[in-house]
Amino acid sequence: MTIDVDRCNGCGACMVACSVENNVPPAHEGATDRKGLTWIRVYKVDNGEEYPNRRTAFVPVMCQHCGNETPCVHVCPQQAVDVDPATGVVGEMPQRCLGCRYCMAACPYHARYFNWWDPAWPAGMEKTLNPDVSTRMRGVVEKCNLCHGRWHAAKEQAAAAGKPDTEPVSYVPACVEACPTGAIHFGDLNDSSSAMAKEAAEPESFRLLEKLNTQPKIYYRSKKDWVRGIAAAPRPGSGKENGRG
Amino acid sequence: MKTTRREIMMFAGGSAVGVLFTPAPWRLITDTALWSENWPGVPVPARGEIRAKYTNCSLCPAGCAVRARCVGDQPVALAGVSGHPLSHGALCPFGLAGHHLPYLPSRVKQGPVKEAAAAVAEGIAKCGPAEYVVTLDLRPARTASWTYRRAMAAVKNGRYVTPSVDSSVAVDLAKARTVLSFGVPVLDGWGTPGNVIAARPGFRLIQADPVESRTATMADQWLRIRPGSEDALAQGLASTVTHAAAAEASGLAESEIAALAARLEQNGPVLVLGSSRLESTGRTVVARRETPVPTEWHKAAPVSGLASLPDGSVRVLMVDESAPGEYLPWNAIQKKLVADNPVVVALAWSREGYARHAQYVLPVGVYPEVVGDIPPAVDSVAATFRLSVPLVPAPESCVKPEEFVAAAAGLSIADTLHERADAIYKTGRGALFTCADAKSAALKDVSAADFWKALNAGGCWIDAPDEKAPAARFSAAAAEARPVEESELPFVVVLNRELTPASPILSKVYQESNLRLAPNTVALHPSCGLEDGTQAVFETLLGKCPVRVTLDAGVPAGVVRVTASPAVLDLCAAGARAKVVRA
Amino acid sequence: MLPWNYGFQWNLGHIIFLGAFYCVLTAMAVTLIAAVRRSREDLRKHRVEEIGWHGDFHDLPARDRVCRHVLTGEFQSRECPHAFDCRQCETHAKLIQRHPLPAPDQPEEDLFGMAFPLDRFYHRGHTWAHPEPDGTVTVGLDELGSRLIGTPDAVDLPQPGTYVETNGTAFHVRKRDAHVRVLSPVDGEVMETGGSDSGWYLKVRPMAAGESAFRHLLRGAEIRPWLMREMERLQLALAAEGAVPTLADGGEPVADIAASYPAADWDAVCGEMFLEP
Amino acid sequence: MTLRGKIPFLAGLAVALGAGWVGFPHAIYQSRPQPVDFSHKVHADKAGAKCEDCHSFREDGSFAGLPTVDKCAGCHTVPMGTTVAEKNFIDRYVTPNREPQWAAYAHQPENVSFSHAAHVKRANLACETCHGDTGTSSTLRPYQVDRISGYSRDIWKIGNMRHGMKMADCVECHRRNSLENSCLDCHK
Amino acid sequence: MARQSMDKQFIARGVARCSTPKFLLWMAPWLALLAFGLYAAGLCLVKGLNQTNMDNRFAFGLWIFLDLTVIALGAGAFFTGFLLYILKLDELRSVINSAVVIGLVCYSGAVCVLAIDVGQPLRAWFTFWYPNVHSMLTEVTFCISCYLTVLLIEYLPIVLRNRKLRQVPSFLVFEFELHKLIPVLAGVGTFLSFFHQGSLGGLYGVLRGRPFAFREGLAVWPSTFFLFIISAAAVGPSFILLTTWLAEKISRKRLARPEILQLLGRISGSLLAVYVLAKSIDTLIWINRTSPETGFQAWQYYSWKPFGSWILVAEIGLCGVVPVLILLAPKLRRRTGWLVSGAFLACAGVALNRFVMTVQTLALPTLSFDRFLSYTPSWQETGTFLAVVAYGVLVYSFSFRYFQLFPQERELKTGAPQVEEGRELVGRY
Repeated sequence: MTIDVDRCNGCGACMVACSVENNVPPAHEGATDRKGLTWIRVYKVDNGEEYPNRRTAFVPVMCQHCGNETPCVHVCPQQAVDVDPATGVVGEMPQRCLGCRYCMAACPYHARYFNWWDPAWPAGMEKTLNPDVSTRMRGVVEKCNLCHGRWHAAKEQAAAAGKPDTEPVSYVPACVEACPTGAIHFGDLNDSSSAMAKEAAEPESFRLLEKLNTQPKIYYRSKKDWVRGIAAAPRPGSGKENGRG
Repeated sequence: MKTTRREIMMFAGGSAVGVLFTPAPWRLITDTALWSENWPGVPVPARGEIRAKYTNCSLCPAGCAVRARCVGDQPVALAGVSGHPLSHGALCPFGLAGHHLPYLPSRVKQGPVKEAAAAVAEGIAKCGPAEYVVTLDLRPARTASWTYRRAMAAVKNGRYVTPSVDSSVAVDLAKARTVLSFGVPVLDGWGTPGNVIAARPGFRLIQADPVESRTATMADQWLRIRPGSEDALAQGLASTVTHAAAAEASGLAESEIAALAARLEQNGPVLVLGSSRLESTGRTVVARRETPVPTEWHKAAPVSGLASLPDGSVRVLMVDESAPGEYLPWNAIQKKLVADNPVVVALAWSREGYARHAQYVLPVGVYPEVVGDIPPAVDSVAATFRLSVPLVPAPESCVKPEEFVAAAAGLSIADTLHERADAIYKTGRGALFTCADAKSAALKDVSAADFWKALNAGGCWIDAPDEKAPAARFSAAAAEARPVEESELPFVVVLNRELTPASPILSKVYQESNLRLAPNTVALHPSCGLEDGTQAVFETLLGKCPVRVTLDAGVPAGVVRVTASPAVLDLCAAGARAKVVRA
Repeated sequence: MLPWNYGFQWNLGHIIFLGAFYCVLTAMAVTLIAAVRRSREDLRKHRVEEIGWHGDFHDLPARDRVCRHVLTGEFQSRECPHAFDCRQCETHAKLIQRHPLPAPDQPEEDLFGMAFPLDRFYHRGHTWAHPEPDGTVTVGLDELGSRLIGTPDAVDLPQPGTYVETNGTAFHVRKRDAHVRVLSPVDGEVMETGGSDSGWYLKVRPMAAGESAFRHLLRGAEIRPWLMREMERLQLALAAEGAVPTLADGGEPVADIAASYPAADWDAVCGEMFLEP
Repeated sequence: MTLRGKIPFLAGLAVALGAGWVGFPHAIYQSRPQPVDFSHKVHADKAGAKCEDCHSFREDGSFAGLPTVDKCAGCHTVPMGTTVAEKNFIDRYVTPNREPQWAAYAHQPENVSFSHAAHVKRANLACETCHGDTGTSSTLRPYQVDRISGYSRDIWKIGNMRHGMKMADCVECHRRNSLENSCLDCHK
Repeated sequence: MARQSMDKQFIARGVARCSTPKFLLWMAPWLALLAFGLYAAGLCLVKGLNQTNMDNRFAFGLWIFLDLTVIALGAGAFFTGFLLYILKLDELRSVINSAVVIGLVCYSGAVCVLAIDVGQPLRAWFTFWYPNVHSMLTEVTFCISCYLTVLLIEYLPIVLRNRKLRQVPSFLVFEFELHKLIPVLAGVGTFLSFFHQGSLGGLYGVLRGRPFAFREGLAVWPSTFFLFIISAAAVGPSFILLTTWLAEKISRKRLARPEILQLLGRISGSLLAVYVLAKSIDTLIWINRTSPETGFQAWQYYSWKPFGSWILVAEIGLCGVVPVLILLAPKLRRRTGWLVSGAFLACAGVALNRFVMTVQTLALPTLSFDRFLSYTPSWQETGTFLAVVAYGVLVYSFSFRYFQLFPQERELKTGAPQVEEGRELVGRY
């Protein structure tokens, strides 16, 4: 998957579409940006300068689906997280999770979210839930699975159409479909002939915290140097943080 | 025989051992864990056949085409219709969650329909010579709007009032090479988002904006002007005032303004948005042809602005809020009402608008419950006709606004939408786009019945391009005239246009992340002295409302950026002065 | 966890990890089971008294566990390895052979005004055993013992026909807050029990007859040094109770010592003296 | 220890074993009768219906599951046989066009994404493989649901078949055919 | 009166214990605290973890810090057992019982808190049933639960040794036989503790996503694995020393010979020395290699207040080197004041280390565009924390009253003779 940061105008359509697709409940009134459930979250990023040199960009961050020594997979005590060798998707199984949150501590991208409350929808709105994704209960961790519900549907249609299960199915995650500017692309990185692999290989492509060597499968793209700079470690603190979230 | 303690112990021990060799304890352990999978209170999604339905989103004037993924008949997810000539497959976050609106907690569900009708009738009856019966229509040029105009024509002293008078001026983004926007959220919900994005590569966007809005962020050039200095800058560029004066007012460098003026000279045609002081050039703003209506409808009340009514003259006011549009502050309306008990009826689905002020609040259907047409968006050069088709039934208790008004005026109406569709069909102009196959067909190649069917399947009629469309300009009426308030209030208000009320799922962008500025939230410069997240009171000369404070370095000191929810708009217009104090 | 569980793989990680886990579980289980089985064994073999005494003996402070040959000065310091059962002690056998105790010259020792007839054998727990002509053995509290108890609040003597064993409980005495078990000097069957405030006795038909049955008991010349030490201990015990050590200067202990120390924690004192920590 | 001493122990053992093996399985399940006494056998024999005639696939390849009453109405607008059951069925459901509240024995937990297409169309599994002899049953056994977990008894064990529909059962077959990749293959 | 004498029969002979009402008076406030804490914990169980101030960024909070710390302090149990039964360091027999009780308290407390800390306690057994053997947490879970069982078994003889219970023949013999087998359990306990103490360190060392915590190491174990083992072994005796001293102060009795305490201090000191050395080397490697390789300059971790580099100084210097000097200097060691403060510093140092590992690790931002965050526990979290403390005090006081935690107590009561024996002890070391 590639995300063109230069195209993202931070409208939040991906976040909404993701929540709708994956039955992520609206925020509990007690929830904050630190206790919420946003499988994909768009961060507003700036270059730290003042006007007129100030530049801002929007960076959508979801599970980066790390390829190498996937941090969360190795720490989960009960195999609730795994990497699908076929698709490379890092899958999380909330019904297996006991909520120890070790994986959240392990994830450098803060892409994992804990259900601090039981999910709740306004009366009647549970009618609008997506039957292809099960709802999660309080006390478990969840995250982006690249819309496995859609993947299942695609697989089922392929099976119904009599295609063998060896050939890959094609679908797009909700965020890709929803992005009005078409900033997010989705495809097969392994297939070197695919547009995806080509995009990922371009010099303007980068991955977050590449030096950690977690080999994410989400590539970001930008022509701006300062934006590519966000992939590095954070700027040192000013020394007077108030520490508020 | 008597049992000793020892024997009891032995018995207990025996059963303890025994139990371990039965399934009981292990099943209980497993079952409790399984029980935690479908924890009580965790809803189970309904299963069923998956179908796709098509409609057009009526939440804002853009009216983007929507493909709804339905389980049985219940929509569970919305998406754009790719290849659509108007919306180009795009859908904004509000549109994406539109199918949640029927379940909003703040929704109006019941209302005193009979009483309201009686009160209106009485009001009309005792309406004096210099008094008026007014229908306020927040989104003009709909078929419903025509009904109101006809109804108002039918009653004595009937008036049809809309926030913005001319809805026939269109913007041709495709023609523009430079877009100069004065605080208009060009890339953030203005016009038809899909269309703007499609046209974006074609023009250079210069955003004059006091705050770092989303549009300013994405613009090619951002001019951080002082709030309220849009006019000055515009006049400077139009050289009706000197660059020096403009610079002085806007806080930009004089050279900057000169350079900008020069650039506008070279990179025409220029489309100017958000200001009427400066001419757009090269037919980027044109007069759009009216979407055809049956001739018999032309016996209708004229479209008038609120300003045209004398104060204290409105005896009966019926407000149609079913289709969200531009909100007129209540104090402006209140001035117009007669002193002795005027009749105010709000036809609303949300409690957050005029429902707070009206004495009769009647529930109406909300998108996607009701059928209605969506007038062409401001960036659509051609006239269009598309229907917002119901995906779920409206509650029994809801009234149809146009029927209520028509009934009040004694006007009998049939299926107005169908009538209008026929009227359009008669012209034989334009083309019909059908969503299911994403194809366009010339109107004359379709039968009238198919046309109507296609429209009810989310199809869209687009008028033939009108080459002779005259260049036009925005009238000054667009709410620019700001009340000048001299006061001690420290902050200048900059409004942030968000669609409210919206689905609770928008909490993702409002509450669970700070991506967008939530309703009832104000953004201030970190130097304002208030802490991030403090509960505060937003106060203007007109009143106060509770807000939450967020700190944003993109907002200059001395400016408060606030989301234009009805509650806020009742207190202030853009450029007004306000203060924010800790609650 | 188990090979047929979902997620189990036959790889080194699983095998090592779970192998270790099961080893630990086994170790714990085996330990517990062994303990249970052994204790059932003990119960069957009626080793309760013996074990009890061993426990007590090990809880005694080191200075109370000294070998009887330290009393006689043959050793500088030696801890008794057999819990005061010299019958199995080779060292004791050797020493006795090397220089047997001189025969008592007078019929009885008079120590601190207490009479210790030398015609009988004394146990470290302040009982004596007196072999009767008819082959039975009379067992009773010695003078110091009976003075510690004074007039008891209660005594419970074993039923005739029950068995007592060396270093096992002979009978229980209660004085004030002191619950004392008095150790038996010999093993054998209780023939009859009797006694009054002056003293109680058990008539026991010993398991083994002859001198060897009494080898582990003190006699003759050993009595004096032993008793000296006992008096020391008594003083310490009383001192610990904050009581004034009146008999430090060899003053005679009164007939009822307890009565003269109403403040003392008599339980503790008796515990000390009757070797029941 | 003597046998006599062991008696209370053995008694306790026996009681516990009895309760655990006999009492508990009854206690843990709540039994609910089906709305209609439906005979698969009759429909298979008389009407010669095959499973997929009623339990059909939709166009999009998803499985429709239990048929709706209008499917039944196809034949049973008027009684075809003489059984009371059929008459009641028609009176209660067909005529007023009400859906019977069938309880599906094989209803998988919510977090399972089971594709009939993949198993029936691609892997050509016979229905009996998972559903046992339901297809030839002449009467509907009562639906038994676990009081705590709320799952059908068939998840644990189907009729007299060796296995049920627990994850272990799925995994066993998937392992044999090396179809096992990740949790999300089958979980949603 | 009757009750009191009844109560007295349970108290070992010859040791003075306060009267029953006085004892109850002492227990009452702790019981109250426990009740409050249980209420708080109940809230967390019933209403869920939203009752805490933890969040997606601070996935771990006060509780995990508490667990790490108490388990480190409880390490005294296994280490004393190891020294006594495996290395035959017989003097420690006089504190082993107390050590076992402390261990039991710490571990059981930690396990209870963990059970509340997980979001779905009902599924806790999944870790055993579907273990991911590559996860340090799995190792911790297995070892801790096993070791808790071991401690319970080791606690059994202490209980059965009670004067009254001992009168039941089967208890008597069982205690006797079990006690003979204790060395086996001590061995097992040592093995288990070695691994879970290590894994607790590994827990953080393996977080390659958190360069602040990430460490290189041997085979599958990062260096923190070994550091935690050494630090735990070092601080265990210190904590026993502290508790013994406290017990002496509170009960106004002499419970163990000062030489024993000094010996504990000595052991603690020497191990702490090893730890401080290893820790310093590890820190240097981390600053100069591990951290830069992940793209993070180590100094920047300390650029976020309040976590200045002072924290490193305090951890290694004030609470590392200083106690080492105190505990290894015979002169200072003989002075109780110094000995105790040395032990205290040692404990504080390890606690600080655990704090840094949990809280600072999570507080520091990893992405360039996320913020430094702080976290303050909610009253429910604190309440649960206090419940564990109260629980510990209660169990310990109870055991102290009714069981023989300090075999030397009775001898020490009768002042005289332990002096020369003491001298010979000193002589031997």
